[in-house]
Amino acid sequence: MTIFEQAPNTSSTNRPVKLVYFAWVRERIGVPQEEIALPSSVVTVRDLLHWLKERGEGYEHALQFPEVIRVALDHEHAEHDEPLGDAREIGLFPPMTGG
Amino acid sequence: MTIFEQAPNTSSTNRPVKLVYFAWVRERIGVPQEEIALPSSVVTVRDLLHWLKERGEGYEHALQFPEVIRVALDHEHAEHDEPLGDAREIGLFPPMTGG
Amino acid sequence: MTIKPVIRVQANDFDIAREIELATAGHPEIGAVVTFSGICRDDGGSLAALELEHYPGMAERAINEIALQAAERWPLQAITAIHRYGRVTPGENIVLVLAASAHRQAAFDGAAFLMDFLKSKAPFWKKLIARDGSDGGWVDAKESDDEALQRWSAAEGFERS
Amino acid sequence: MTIKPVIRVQANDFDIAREIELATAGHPEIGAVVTFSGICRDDGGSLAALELEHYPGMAERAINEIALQAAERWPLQAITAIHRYGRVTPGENIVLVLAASAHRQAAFDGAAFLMDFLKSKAPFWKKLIARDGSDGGWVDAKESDDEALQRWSAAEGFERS
Repeated sequence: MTIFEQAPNTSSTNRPVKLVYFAWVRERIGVPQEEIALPSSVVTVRDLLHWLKERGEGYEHALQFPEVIRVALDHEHAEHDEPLGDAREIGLFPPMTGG
Repeated sequence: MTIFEQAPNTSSTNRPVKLVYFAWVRERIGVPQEEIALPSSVVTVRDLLHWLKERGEGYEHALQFPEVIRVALDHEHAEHDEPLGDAREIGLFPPMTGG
Repeated sequence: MTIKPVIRVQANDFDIAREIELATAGHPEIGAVVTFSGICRDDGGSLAALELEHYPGMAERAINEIALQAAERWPLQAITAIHRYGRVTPGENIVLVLAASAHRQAAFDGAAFLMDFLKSKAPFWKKLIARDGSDGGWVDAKESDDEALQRWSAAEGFERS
Repeated sequence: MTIKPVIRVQANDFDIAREIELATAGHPEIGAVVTFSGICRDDGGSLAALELEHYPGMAERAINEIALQAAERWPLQAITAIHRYGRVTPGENIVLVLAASAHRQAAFDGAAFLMDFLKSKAPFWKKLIARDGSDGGWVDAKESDDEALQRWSAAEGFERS
């Protein structure tokens, strides 16, 4: 689902990225994935989490404690202080419980 | 094979025991097992090893280094300073290499 | 040594005997195979099923990276890791990890390392489905699982042949 | 908990999948099964076979004692140990050890402990049969195998759930 038109702070946007959500992050946000154009003010993973959190109730609920959210840039784990760089797909999810 | 009559130092004997040999101990002694009447001077595992060693060439070859021989009294591992007690079956073998 | 780990993320069950056969075929130098199978517990009868979610694409890639790390660390001739997704009921397999080596300690360590990393570094999540059909919520990550990883960065422990 | 280890000393091969099935049946609390299989290596092509000798009666008893020690030390729901005797050719199984628990670490530790003790405390001996049919002599016990036992009497290491 493309929601370019809903994104706040889009005065100066970067290229769109694909956000993918899993487990309770997905359930709370309410969609499994979306294309979004990030404002240029969003540089790091942490910036993204805080920016997303303001997008509505579901986001607020999912990202209430942003520090617990795990993030993958193009399928690679990323720390919260890492820049998003030119990642095309960004995954957001709770701590993993495989095995 | 019963070899009561061959045993040296049988002036005062205990009850006979069954000796069982494995791996190169068996190959060197030349029989897999034998019944033997131990003299009462043979009290510990170590006594047994040294006494047996004198019984002939095969024994001498098998028990050349008695300290490496492992001994089981009625299927239980025994240290060399342990008394033979009333063990009925005594196993002699090299260090184990299972698994 | 270059080994090619066998990594699969699949809905279906797996056959451990077959995976051992595949992993060891053509490797006459393998003397030790360790397998770990993770099985769905019934939580004292309260659990009807687990719903396993994963991040397609990333899951395979993350497990493959862990497997390659294991292969760098221990002399392993074969590594297999299979993780299921979808609904799994008590008694059913969830995950298989296999490590094969000439010697037992490398096989044990390789398999334990793989499992520890898979538990908290591969993108899988478990939801509980209760006996009455209700959503029992997502399984919380255990701190002990993160702690489990730390031993692999500490002193190596038992490096014997 | 009282568990009854399954101990077998046999000439025939075993079926790992079947042993896992038998060990876990009726135990819905089992979440982790670790198997170790020891396989006959070919020693770079020079080995035709191993001839495995054992002390009948004592072998079963010694393995059973080791298994009971493992069951006292870790919360294990099932333990299986099968050791073959007689002639075994490269690629064939020699030994299987299986430990099952609610949690993975107990299963890993239980299986590793069993193998370490089995290697140097169970009365089995291996003779090498060379490619040309000649007697290649008895395998020497390794000091590293005795050392392997020592870690189990030292501080416990990683006791996590």
